[in-house]
Amino acid sequence: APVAPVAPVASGGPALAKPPVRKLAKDLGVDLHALVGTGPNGSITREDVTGAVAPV
Amino acid sequence: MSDYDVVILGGGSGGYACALRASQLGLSVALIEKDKVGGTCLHRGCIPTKALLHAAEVADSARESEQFGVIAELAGIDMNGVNSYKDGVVDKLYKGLQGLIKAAKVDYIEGTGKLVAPTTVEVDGRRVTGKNVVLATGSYSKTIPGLDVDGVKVIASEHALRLDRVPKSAVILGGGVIGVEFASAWHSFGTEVTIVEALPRLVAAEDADCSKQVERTFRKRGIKFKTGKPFESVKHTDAGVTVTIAGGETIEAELLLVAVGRGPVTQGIGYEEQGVAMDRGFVLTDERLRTNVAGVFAVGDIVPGMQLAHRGFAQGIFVAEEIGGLNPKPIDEAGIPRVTYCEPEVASVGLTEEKAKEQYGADKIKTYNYNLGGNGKSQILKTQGFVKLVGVVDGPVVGVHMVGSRVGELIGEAQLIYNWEAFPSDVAQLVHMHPTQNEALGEAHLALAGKPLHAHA
Amino acid sequence: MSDYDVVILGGGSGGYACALRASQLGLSVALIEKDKVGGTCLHRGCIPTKALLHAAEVADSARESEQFGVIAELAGIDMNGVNSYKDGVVDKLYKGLQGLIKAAKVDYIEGTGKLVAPTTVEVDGRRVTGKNVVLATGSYSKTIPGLDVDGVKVIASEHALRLDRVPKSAVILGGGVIGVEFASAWHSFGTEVTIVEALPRLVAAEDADCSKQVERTFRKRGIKFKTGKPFESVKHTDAGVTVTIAGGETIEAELLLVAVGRGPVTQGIGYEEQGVAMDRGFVLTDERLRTNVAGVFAVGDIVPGMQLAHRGFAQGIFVAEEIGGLNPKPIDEAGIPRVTYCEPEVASVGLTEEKAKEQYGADKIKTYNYNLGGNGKSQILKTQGFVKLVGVVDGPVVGVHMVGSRVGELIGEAQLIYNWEAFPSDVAQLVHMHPTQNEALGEAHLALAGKPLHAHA
Ligand SMILES: Cc1cc2nc3c(=O)[nH]c(=O)nc-3n(C[C@H](O)[C@H](O)[C@H](O)COP(=O)(O)OP(=O)(O)OC[C@H]3O[C@@H](n4cnc5c(N)ncnc54)[C@H](O)[C@@H]3O)c2cc1C
Ligand SMILES: Cc1cc2nc3c(=O)[nH]c(=O)nc-3n(C[C@H](O)[C@H](O)[C@H](O)COP(=O)(O)OP(=O)(O)OC[C@H]3O[C@@H](n4cnc5c(N)ncnc54)[C@H](O)[C@@H]3O)c2cc1C
Repeated sequence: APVAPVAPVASGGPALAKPPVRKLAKDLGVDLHALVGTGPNGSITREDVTGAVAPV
Repeated sequence: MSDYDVVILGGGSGGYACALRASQLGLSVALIEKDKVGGTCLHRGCIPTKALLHAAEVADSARESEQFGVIAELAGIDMNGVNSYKDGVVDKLYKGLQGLIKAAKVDYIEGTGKLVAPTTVEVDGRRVTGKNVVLATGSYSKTIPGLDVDGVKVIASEHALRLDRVPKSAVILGGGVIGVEFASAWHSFGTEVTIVEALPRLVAAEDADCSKQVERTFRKRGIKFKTGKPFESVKHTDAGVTVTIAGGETIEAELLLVAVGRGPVTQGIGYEEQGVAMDRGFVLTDERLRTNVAGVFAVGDIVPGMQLAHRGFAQGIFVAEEIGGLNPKPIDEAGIPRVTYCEPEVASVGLTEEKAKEQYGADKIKTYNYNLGGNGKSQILKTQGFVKLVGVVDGPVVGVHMVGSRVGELIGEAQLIYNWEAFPSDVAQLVHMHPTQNEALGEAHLALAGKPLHAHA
Repeated sequence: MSDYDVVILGGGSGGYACALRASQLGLSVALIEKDKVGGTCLHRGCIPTKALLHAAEVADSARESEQFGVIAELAGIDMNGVNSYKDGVVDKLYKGLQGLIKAAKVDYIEGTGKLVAPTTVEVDGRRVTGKNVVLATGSYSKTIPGLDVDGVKVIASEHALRLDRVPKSAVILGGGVIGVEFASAWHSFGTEVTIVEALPRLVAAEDADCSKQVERTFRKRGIKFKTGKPFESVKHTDAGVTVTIAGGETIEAELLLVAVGRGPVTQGIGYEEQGVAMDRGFVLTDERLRTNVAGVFAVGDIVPGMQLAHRGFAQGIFVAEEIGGLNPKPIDEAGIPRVTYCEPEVASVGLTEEKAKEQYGADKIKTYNYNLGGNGKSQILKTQGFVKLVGVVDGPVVGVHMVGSRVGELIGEAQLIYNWEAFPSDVAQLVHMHPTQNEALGEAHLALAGKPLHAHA
C-alpha cells in the first residue's frame, strides 16, 4: 500500500535538511519543499537533492 | 595570438589567488607585479597591522598582569623590536608565497603593466597577450581634498607601519577599520590618541550596537574620539600638527594619521583608453566579475564593495574557475566575514539589524543579544561585549554581530551559520564546548530558539 | 502522590541544566544539592582551571614579550593574586547561576540526598517524590590502589586549585586532559614539572598526530614527561616526595599530583538498593538516558562516556525535553566538541583517523594536515601546530583535530562541520576571514576538496 509521504517541513521550522544540504539545494536550484526526504525521520539527504537535478 | 590563457595585472590578494587557482586548473598564466607579490595585504595591510596589534596585546597583557596574579611590569615598547618582529612575520609569509607561485608554474613578470589593447598588457615594452585579462591593481591610501600627506607629520597607514618610534600623541582622521585599529595599537603602546570621525559613530559600517560597545570600551581605555566632527584643517607646528575640526575645536599632536579610506589604483594604466567602464575610479563588473570589455575581468579592491583581502581571494578564485569553465556560484558579499582587530574586536557576517529590517520588514525580524558577562571564558579573559543574532521569524539567522576580546575567531562558526542559512534551532541542538567564547554563540542560538540555558529568556 | 514532575539529585552541570530546561517547559522541579550549585565544573573544574591557565598565558606572554618588541619582565607569580582572580571569576558566575535557578522557580533543596524508593529521594529526613528522578551526582578524583591522596604532598586537582604557592617541582601522575593542563600552567608559573603516564602517549584519547605535536611542543617548552611508564610507588621525604616509576627510575619533587581520572559518585546513596543497574560504579542508561528503573534517568559524569561539562548540559536538557514530551533526538557523543587547554591547545570533534579507518575502511578515508606555518595569524602568535581533517572519500568530514595556541575556539566551526555532515566542498566554497586562525580550517577544506590556496596540494 502506498505510504503517505512524510512532510519535509516541520511546522514553522526549517525544511528537514541539514544546513549545508539546504545550501546545496539552493545552489542547484532545487526546491526542498518539493522533495520527499529519504533520510531519518523523512529528512532530505544530499542524495535526494543531487538526485533531483541529475537527469534520470 | 595569445601568449597565455590568463594574464593578471597586479599580484595582490586578488591577483595571486587567481593565478594559483588558474594554474591548478591547467591554464597558462602570467602574473604581472611591479612591486612585491602579496600586495597591500601582506606588505602594508592585514599582516603587518595584525602583528602590531598583537604586540599591543602583549603590552596590555603585561600592563594588566597584576589583575591575574602575575607580577610583571611593562617598561616600554622597543619600536625597533616591534618592527623586526612584524617584518619577520611578513618575510616568512612572503617566502612561502613566492614558493607557492613558483611551484604553480605561474609566469611571474616583474614590472609596471599597462593595458594597451583589450587583452594585452605591456610591461617594459614587452606585450603580453591573454585570452583573458584580469585587472587586480588594488588600492592606495586616500586623503581628502586639500589635506597633503607628507609621510612625516601627516601620514597614511603605510607610513604608520614604518614608524621607528611610538608617537607621543596622534590624531587619527577616520574611525573606520584602519583608524580604530591604529588607535587601539598606539594607545596600548602609550600614545595619546584622538580619533576624528565625520560620521556619527565609530566603525559605522557595523551594526549600531557594535559601534556603541566599541565606543564604551574605548572610552574606558582612554582612547579619545570625536564623532560627527568633520575635519577642517591641519597646521604644521614645531612639535607636530594642530588639527582643527568642525566647530573650531583644535587638537595638538605629534602626528596626523589619515585613514579616510582606500581609492582604486586604476588611473594612467590604460583602463579608460581601452574602454573599461568605471565609476569614480572603480572598475564596474557584473556578478560574474566581467567588465564591459570582452575577456577582461576585475577582482579585489578596484571592484566596488568591501575592501578585504579574502574577498580578493574569493574573487580571484571565482574568475579562475569561470575562465576554466567550472561555472562557479556568484559570491554573496554579505556572506563575507568581517573582523576589525581593535581591542575589543568586532566581528560580523550577514546583515545588520537595520538592513535586515529594511529587507524583511521590522515585524519579520527578531534579534537576541547575549552578553559576554554570562560567558565563562570571556569572564576569564576579563572582556566585555556581546554576541548579537539577527534572525528572520521562523527563518534563518541572517546576521551575526560580535564585540569583545578575541571574538574575531568566532566568525568562522558564524559564517557557516549565515552562509548555510541555518535556523536558530539547527545550532541550538548542538552542544558547545565549555568554557569557550564560542559557547556564547551557542547560548545566543539557544535563546533565539526559545530555550535559553545560561541566560534569561 | 508525587510532589514534583522532576526531582534531580545533584546540582552540577548535568543536574542544573536539566532543572532550568524542565522549568522552562512548565514542569515542577526540585533540585537537590549538598554543596554548591554548579558542581565540579564551576567550583573545582572547568572554570578555575581555565582561570589558572589564563594566568599562565599572561605569565608566558610577559616572559616572551621581547620577541614582540615589548619590554616587560616577569618578576614572579603572586599565587594569592592568582587565587583571588580565579575565585572572583567563579564567584561572579556562581552568583549568576544562583540567579538563574531562582528566576526559574526551581525548588532548590540543600542537603545530601539518598534514593530511598525508585522515584523518591530523602534529604535530611524529608522525602521528596517525583514522577521522574534524574541522577546527576557527578564524579570525584580517583586514585590508584595503594596510592593515598593526603591533600598535602600527594594531591588531587581540587587541592591543586587551592595551593597557596607555586610548587618548586611536581610530578603529575596522568597525561590526560587534567594532567597536561596542570603541567602546562605550573610550568608557566615556574614549576619544574614531570608527567608520568602509563600509556604510550600524552592525551591518548586524541588523534595520534595531536599527541605527537603536544609532546613536541612540551619538549621545547621544557615540560618533562615519561610515557609508557606506569607509576610504581611514592615515598614521603622531608622535601616532598620520591616517585618511583616502572623500570625503577625515581623522581624527587615537592608534590605529586594524582590525575588518573574521575570516578562516579554513586556509592552509598541508594542506587544499588533501588536496583539501578551499574557497571564499575557508572550508571547504565540507554540512548535516551533512561536507567533500567522506570522513571529514573541519569546524566553527566556518572553515565559512561566522556566526562565533560557540556555533555552534562546536553544530557540534562535532553532528559528535561524527554520528560516534557518533546521527543528529542539522541545525542551523538562523537559530535561533542573536546578541548584540552594546555599550551598548545588541542581541539577535536568527530572521529580520529584511526577510528575512522576502522569504521569506514582505510581506503575510504582521506586526511589532510594543514600546517599552521602557512597561517598568517598563527605566525603572528608565533604558534605551531596544524588543522587535520579526516574525511570520507566523496563524503563528509568525519573528524577535525587541531593543535596550537588558541585553537580551542576553532572548535565551534569544526563542530558544525562534523554535526551537519558537511562535505569539504561545502566549506571550501566559503571564504574565511584573513588573517584569522579559522582561515586554517578554510585552507584545510580547500585542500581536501582538491583546490588548495595557501598550501601545496
Ligand atoms: C592598513 C590596512 C590593513 C588592512 N587589514 C586588512 C585585514 O585585516 N583583513 C583584510 O581582509 N583586509 C585588510 N586590508 C585590506 C586588504 O589589504 C586589501 O583588501 C587587499 O590587499 C586587496 O587586494 P588586491 O589584490 O585587490 O589589491 P592589492 O593588495 O593592493 O594588490 C594590488 C597589487 O597590484 C600591483 N600593481 C598595481 N598597479 C600595477 C601595475 N600597473 N603594474 C603592475 N602591478 C601593479 C601593486 O603593486 C599591488 O601589489 C587592509 C588594508 C590596509 C591598508
Ligand atoms: C580539574 C577539572 C577540570 C575540568 N575541566 C573541564 C573543562 O574544561 N571542560 C569540560 O567540559 N569539563 C571539564 N571538567 C569536567 C566537568 O567538570 C564535569 O564533566 C562536570 O562537572 C560533570 O557534571 P555533573 O553534573 O555530572 O557532575 P558534577 O559537576 O560533579 O556535579 C555533581 C553534583 O552533585 C552533588 N552531589 C553528589 N552527591 C550528592 C548527594 N548525595 N546529594 C546531593 N548532592 C550530591 C555534588 O555536590 C555536585 O555538586 C573538568 C573536571 C575537573 C575535575
